[in-house]
Amino acid sequence: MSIKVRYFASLKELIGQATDDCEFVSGMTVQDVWQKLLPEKSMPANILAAINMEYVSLDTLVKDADELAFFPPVTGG
Amino acid sequence: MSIKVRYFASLKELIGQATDDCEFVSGMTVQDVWQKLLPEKSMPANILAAINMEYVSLDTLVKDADELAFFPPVTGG
Amino acid sequence: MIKICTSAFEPYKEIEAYQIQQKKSLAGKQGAANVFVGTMRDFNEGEEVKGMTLEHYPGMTEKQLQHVLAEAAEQWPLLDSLVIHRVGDVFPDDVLVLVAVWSAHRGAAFDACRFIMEALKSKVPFWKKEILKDGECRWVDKNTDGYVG
Amino acid sequence: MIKICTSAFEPYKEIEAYQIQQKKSLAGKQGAANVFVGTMRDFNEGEEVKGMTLEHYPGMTEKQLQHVLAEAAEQWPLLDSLVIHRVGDVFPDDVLVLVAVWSAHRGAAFDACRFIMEALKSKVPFWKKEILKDGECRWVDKNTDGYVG
Repeated sequence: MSIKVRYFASLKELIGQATDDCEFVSGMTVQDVWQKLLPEKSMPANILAAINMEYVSLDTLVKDADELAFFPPVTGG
Repeated sequence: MSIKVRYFASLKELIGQATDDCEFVSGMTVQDVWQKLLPEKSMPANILAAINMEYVSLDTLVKDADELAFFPPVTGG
Repeated sequence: MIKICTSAFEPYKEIEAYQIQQKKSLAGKQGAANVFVGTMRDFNEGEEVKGMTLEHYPGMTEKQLQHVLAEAAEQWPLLDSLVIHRVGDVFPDDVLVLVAVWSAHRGAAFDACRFIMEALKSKVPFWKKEILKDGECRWVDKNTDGYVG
Repeated sequence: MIKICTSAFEPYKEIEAYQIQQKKSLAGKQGAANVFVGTMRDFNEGEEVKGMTLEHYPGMTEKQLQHVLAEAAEQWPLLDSLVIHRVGDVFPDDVLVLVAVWSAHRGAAFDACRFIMEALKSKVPFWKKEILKDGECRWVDKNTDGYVG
């Protein structure tokens, strides 16, 4: 019962790791996962989140075994 | 003392020739040249004219030795 | 650069060849290129088209294309531009026109390339005569506006 | 087609190679192609840039690019599209991105190519980290809107 969490780019450097695991609790949102894993770090205002590689808002519920990613605004092209 | 006249595309076929010469008369306009050379043909409404390869309006004065061209709307690209 | 071609040309090979001479002057500066390639279709206005003859006004064609490129360079910060247009007898799938524009920024490259194409279609003295399926010929009477549809 | 490249690629050669397989399906139908090529400059925000690392989110990158192409194909009558994006370590004058779009009509080709580029820049998970002249690194913090300037 866990969620795989991934960080990218400047956020990965800020947090100091690329991946993490979060114990799944029914009813938890994207924001709750952040709070649980990084209680001492405030979430950047422009942060983006994706569940299973699709964009989601921060109040989206997560499901067990989801891959949840946090990253800064994209800058490709 | 003459003007070189050129016709292009469908207009060339309509008139049946690609070039003509027009005796130069001081004060004559683009339209006057057409009237003089083709008195029996009414000027097509969408006709374009160029003097020395630059677009001009039909009331522009011509000068001796000018190259005057008449042609239909362009359709390149 | 402006080129009028009387035989078939390969647009992407032309760009590559052009970029070799261009390289030094654009090094480090070019962030964006926008390229338009216009190709002959085998249909137009609901009819099958077998071939086409592209007539032009030699001399005026180049002069008007220069005006169009100069106007684009006044409106946008362009680094370079290339226009190649085919004339003579062409067949479906032949390339008719290539416009390539280089700039530091993509907005300028897109806008200028499109501007050049529209100006070319409305101002540069080329004329198309289509050969239809039954061998009949017809002059294309006007170009449509490329900013709509 | 979508391709993520970990090493340098030549955009115009890629298009030519792609068009060989594509040929049969587009024969007679393609009137217009619009191509955008984005290249690394040696300056950004007033600073000299020596190199760059392009990070991405493998899997999500492809998924989001597919969404962008599907959205473009819904809005415009496209015949085909090709997107190639570079990742990893890049240097000035390296090509970063290629977008090519084929349609019967030029308006659709221009609009769709630009839409794909803007959507790519705002939605597809790539991130640029610049290496400045003094060896210092900085993450590019946001992309600008390409519809203005």
